Amino acid sequence: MRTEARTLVTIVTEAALERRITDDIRRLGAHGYTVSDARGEGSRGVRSAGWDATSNIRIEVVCDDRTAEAIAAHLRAHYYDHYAMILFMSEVGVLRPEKF
Amino acid sequence: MRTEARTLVTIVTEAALERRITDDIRRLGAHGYTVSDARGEGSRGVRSAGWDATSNIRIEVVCDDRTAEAIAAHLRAHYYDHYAMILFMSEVGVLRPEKF
Amino acid sequence: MRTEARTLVTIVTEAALERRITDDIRRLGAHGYTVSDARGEGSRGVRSAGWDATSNIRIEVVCDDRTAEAIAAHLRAHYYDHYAMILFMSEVGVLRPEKF
Amino acid sequence: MDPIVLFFILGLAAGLARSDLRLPGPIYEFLSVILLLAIGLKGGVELAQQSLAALLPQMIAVVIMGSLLPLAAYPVLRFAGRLPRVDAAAIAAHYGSVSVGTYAVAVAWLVSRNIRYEEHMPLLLVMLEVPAIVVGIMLARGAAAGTDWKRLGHEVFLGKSIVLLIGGLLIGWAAGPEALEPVSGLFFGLFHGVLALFLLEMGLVAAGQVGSLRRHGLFLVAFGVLFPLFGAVIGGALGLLLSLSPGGIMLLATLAASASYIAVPAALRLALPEANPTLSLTASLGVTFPFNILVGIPLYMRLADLLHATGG
Amino acid sequence: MDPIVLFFILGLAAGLARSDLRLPGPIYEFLSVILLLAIGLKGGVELAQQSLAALLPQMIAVVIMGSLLPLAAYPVLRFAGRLPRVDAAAIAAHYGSVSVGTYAVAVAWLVSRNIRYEEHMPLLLVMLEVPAIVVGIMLARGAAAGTDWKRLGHEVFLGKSIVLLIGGLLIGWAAGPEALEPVSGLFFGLFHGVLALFLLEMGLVAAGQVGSLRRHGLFLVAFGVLFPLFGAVIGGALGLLLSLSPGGIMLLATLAASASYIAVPAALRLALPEANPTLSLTASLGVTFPFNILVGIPLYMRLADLLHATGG
Amino acid sequence: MDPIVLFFILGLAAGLARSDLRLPGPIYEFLSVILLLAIGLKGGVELAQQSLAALLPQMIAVVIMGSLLPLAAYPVLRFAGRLPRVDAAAIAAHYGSVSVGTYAVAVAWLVSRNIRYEEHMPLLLVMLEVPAIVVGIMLARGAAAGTDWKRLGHEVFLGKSIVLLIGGLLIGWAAGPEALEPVSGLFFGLFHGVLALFLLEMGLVAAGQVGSLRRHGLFLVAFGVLFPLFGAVIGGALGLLLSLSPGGIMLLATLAASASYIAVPAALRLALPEANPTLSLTASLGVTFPFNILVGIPLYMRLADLLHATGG
Ligand SMILES: Nc1ncnc2c1ncn2[C@@H]1O[C@H](COP(=O)(O)O)[C@@H](O)[C@H]1O
Ligand SMILES: Nc1ncnc2c1ncn2[C@@H]1O[C@H](COP(=O)(O)O)[C@@H](O)[C@H]1O
Ligand SMILES: Nc1ncnc2c1ncn2[C@@H]1O[C@H](COP(=O)(O)O)[C@@H](O)[C@H]1O
Ligand code: NA
Ligand code: NA
Ligand code: NA
Repeated sequence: MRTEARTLVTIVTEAALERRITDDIRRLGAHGYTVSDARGEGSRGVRSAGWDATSNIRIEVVCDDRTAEAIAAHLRAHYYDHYAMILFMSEVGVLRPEKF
Repeated sequence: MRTEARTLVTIVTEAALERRITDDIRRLGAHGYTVSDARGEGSRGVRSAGWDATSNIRIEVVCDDRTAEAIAAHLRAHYYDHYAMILFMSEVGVLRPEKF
Repeated sequence: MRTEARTLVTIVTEAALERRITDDIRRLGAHGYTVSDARGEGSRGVRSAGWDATSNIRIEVVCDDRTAEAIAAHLRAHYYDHYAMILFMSEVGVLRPEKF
Repeated sequence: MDPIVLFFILGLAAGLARSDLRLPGPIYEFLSVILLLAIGLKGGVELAQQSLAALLPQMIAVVIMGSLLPLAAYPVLRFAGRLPRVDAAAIAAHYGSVSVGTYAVAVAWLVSRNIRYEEHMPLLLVMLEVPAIVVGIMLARGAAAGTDWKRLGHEVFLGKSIVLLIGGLLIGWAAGPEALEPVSGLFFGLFHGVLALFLLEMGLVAAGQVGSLRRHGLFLVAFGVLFPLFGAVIGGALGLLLSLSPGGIMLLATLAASASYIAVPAALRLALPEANPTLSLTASLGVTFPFNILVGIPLYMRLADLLHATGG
Repeated sequence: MDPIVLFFILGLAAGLARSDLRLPGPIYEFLSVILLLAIGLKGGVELAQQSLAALLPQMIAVVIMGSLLPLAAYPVLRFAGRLPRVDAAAIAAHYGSVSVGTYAVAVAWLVSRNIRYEEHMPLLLVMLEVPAIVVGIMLARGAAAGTDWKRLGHEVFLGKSIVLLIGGLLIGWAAGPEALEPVSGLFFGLFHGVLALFLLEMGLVAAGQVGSLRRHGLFLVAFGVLFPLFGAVIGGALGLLLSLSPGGIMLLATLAASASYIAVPAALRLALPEANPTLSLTASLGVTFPFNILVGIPLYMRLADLLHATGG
Repeated sequence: MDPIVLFFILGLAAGLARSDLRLPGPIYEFLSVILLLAIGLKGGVELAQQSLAALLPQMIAVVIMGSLLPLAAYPVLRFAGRLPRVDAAAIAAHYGSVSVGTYAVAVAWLVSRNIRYEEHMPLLLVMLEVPAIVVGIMLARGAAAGTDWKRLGHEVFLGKSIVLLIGGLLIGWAAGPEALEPVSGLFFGLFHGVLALFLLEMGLVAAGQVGSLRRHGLFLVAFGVLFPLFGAVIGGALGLLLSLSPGGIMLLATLAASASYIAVPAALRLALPEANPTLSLTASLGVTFPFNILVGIPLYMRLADLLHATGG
């Protein structure tokens, strides 16, 4: 089976940003995204998901390289300084490259 | 530490398919799988997980190359056309290759 | 955009271990971790998350190579034999290498 | 208007205004488990006091109605609506089956007005859930074609909603009213409150259908309003034929007018994957459900009174 | 001490002892939805029996109070506390607004002692939620600067807690007391029990603030105890001015003394991202909330009695 | 048969038939939090009216019983069952401890038959939770070996179920019956309904044990039925010795007959990781729990009546 390479962008951040960031992601050209609930710890302390203010979400976007860069640049510019957030990227193989 | 390469298959699809697909995955030779709840958006619209009909699941399978191909081929043949579904693969390292 | 390589360690294991393992992870030098709830199946049978005893968690740690090895070695030594657990690693790119 | 309906409107308004209000999935499940069990229990308690044989004619009659309604809906959808065969069949199945949420609102409406009705109604509700699914699949596939009926039967009859309804019926029937007293606090005392929260969530969900409503156009709206009216007349007439009380006639009219959005979508998603689920959910949840609880129910009561007056 | 407060202490103790007890997120949401709707409904029912015009002076008065309180808090935080401008402004906004949980405990306290209060209080509570947010943002940014007020307005007014409070008010107002009877089992009958579980969770959450309390030092503790006392005097005096009953005076004092930990943090997280949310939550949830429910409420009742005696 | 037991059977049947019915994890947590608190509160209220000193002998007696029961179970498991040492010890710990769910069903059974019992029973229940865990670990490891008792103590006593039970006891004791009145709607009014849903879920979970039951064979089934009968006799005799009422004797017999499936598995998972948790859960949840609630409870009542008649 031939798979083609795409980029998987994974973002972990504050649940309060869900709507803003998914809006951003779509606007920046991604064709979709997947969100799940999470908790965790990082430089901004423990976020234990007991209630709204300490809940995290985990967002995944499969997209082409350019879109991935655009998303990363946008988030870095607008959110890194003030929000609990990490972002990492990896290469994945997909069967329907036209879909992503 | 020596890790050996295996393939991680990630599937995001409709929650209604959970039993069918996990049955398929086992039948196709994978030794395990992990499922978590998700929501998202894609070509079939927003799936916001407010209730049964719009909930997604995220399935991960660590397996050898051949099994990964079999899973991908099976899902493409049976589900791609009619269900909200994405699938992507990546290479991961494991410590106990005999386990996967 | 320049990203730098780090290691993503993903662990799926019994929910009862959450506090122990996240304590271990921090002690071994990781700067953070992300946890989400999961269910699944593996060599220790179906873990369907209906209640405490059969719930899984999925832990992700982005860290440098050395820390990843330390985590993997530690978990193998202390948990592999007696707990439902898998661990796999992959390479990811991050924008702020100093953060991980 | 009943206050529980106001909760639906609140949810709808919040959803349309893109509020970040939402009930988590597990809470939705919790509420629907309580509602389904409560409806089943209530019907079961009544069954304990009746002979099942006496109810058999009613049960057979509603099964026939549930099988015929999709046959009436299908040509309209296929030819007036120009929908692909499989979509027409799928929507027809939704409208031949019933909506438990609509039923619950109708019962609350009757109760708050002290209108009596046949308490074994949940039994008829259960009987109406399934036949339309079978008919819908046959409309889509032809009787001959290769549906795996055994697997489908398993998935339908062991689907959450049917298990809880039938389970509630059996428990209520086996236990009887007095033995259920201790659990009545949860299942009966909170029924209306739980229904109110459920409707709040349904309002939020229905608001999410508006986009596809716009895309799929006027036909679905027209069908989603007119077919229930037709169904109500059929259901009401059958109620009269079965000599039900006005309250009972109204409930049977409501059941016929209602369109499933839980059991049928779940079953068809697996049995008719090529049907577009957005179309049927838009019609049943985005149009018919709001129509029935906002406008339909009082109308069906008038219809029932009229029929009863004529028939009596 | 009221038993519901004991649930808070249980949560606090379990959290401090690092017990693995925790309520899942969806349950927290469920409990808070019920509390917010219940408080709204209760106020709405009362509104149905009053003319809104008669309440207008009270509404305007509390809006003014809610706008002025942050102006009083800000200089203290900025100059005595040496906090950065944006943090001082953010904390000021929290203390100008109100805590629904504290309000609920205060009402429970009054009810269990059969002390009468003005039942339209939830209306004033709603009026107090928002003005402080606006003032806080202007304190941080200056009136001129580029806040996207439209977007902000959307996010604040369509935030979960305001939608549920206002929705409850409207439903209660439209339905009236009798029509709400059927849903009273959930919203009123379980109110105290739901509040008890909510406080258990809040205790667990508050325990998590202790670490940052230690880090951010004595000033926050002092502010979190003293500013509420000042607020209570202001609120109590306003209550007297508005000729409220002693119970009403106490509630207005409690509202003024309380600090938001739901609506304001959510709004400011988006509107003032550079403010450190740990600071404000540590103060409002880690200090002021426990202080108010453990010590403040009985104190504010004494204050109210005193004021009423003086004023009457 | 009590209707709440029918909910267990519904869950069991649905699970065995591989229905897709399931209660989400957060709902399971919610239900168990309410049950544990309610049981604790009920016992605590009673304690407020007794002197703890008078209860001390009973408390000591049950602690001794809880320590001896595993010693009786261990050799059977080790030699008749040929289980590895650590597994025998782990299962023994489960059977020396108690099942809160079973206790709740037994109380419901008594209440629905108007049979009086000592209301401070929850205190004895709490005392029975822990000793067997300690004994089980010593059986597995030898008294000398390197268990980190401090860490273990933390994990056991701060485990969810013990914190809620003891917390409930303390709150009930501190508040007394009247002050608890406002929260009784949730904790007492809904108790049976919540228990019914909990049993539904437990039925689903128990159904999942059937596979491993088949694998681990007849011995576990025999042990899971016979040891409870032995335990019931011991517990019943102790109840007689302590001059309990017939209802109290029955409850103590039930406690002794029951096997933990919440606190003990959680503690041993961390303290005895090499024990196979499937074995103990299969026995306690797949065999003993259903046996006790379906067959055991009425039997233990007869036993209690017999003992009481003999002893009195
Ligand atoms: N090294 C890491 N590995 C995995 N997840 C992390 C890591 N650091 C932070 N996170 C997650 O990202 C969230 C925000 O991180 P931070 O901005 O560092 O507080 C945390 O709450 C964690 O869920
Ligand atoms: N590009 C994407 N990146 C991440 N997740 C996606 C993407 N596209 C779709 N998804 C997820 O897969 C589900 C089904 O996708 P679709 O079949 O495109 O509707 C969506 O609901 C999303 O959760
Ligand atoms: N091959 C696999 N791929 C993905 N997840 C797995 C796999 N094997 C096991 N798991 C997950 O890891 C948990 C523990 O695995 P095990 O120790 O094999 O029982 C399971 O419950 C699954 O959630
Ligand atoms: Na219908
Ligand atoms: Na205030
Ligand atoms: Na026992």
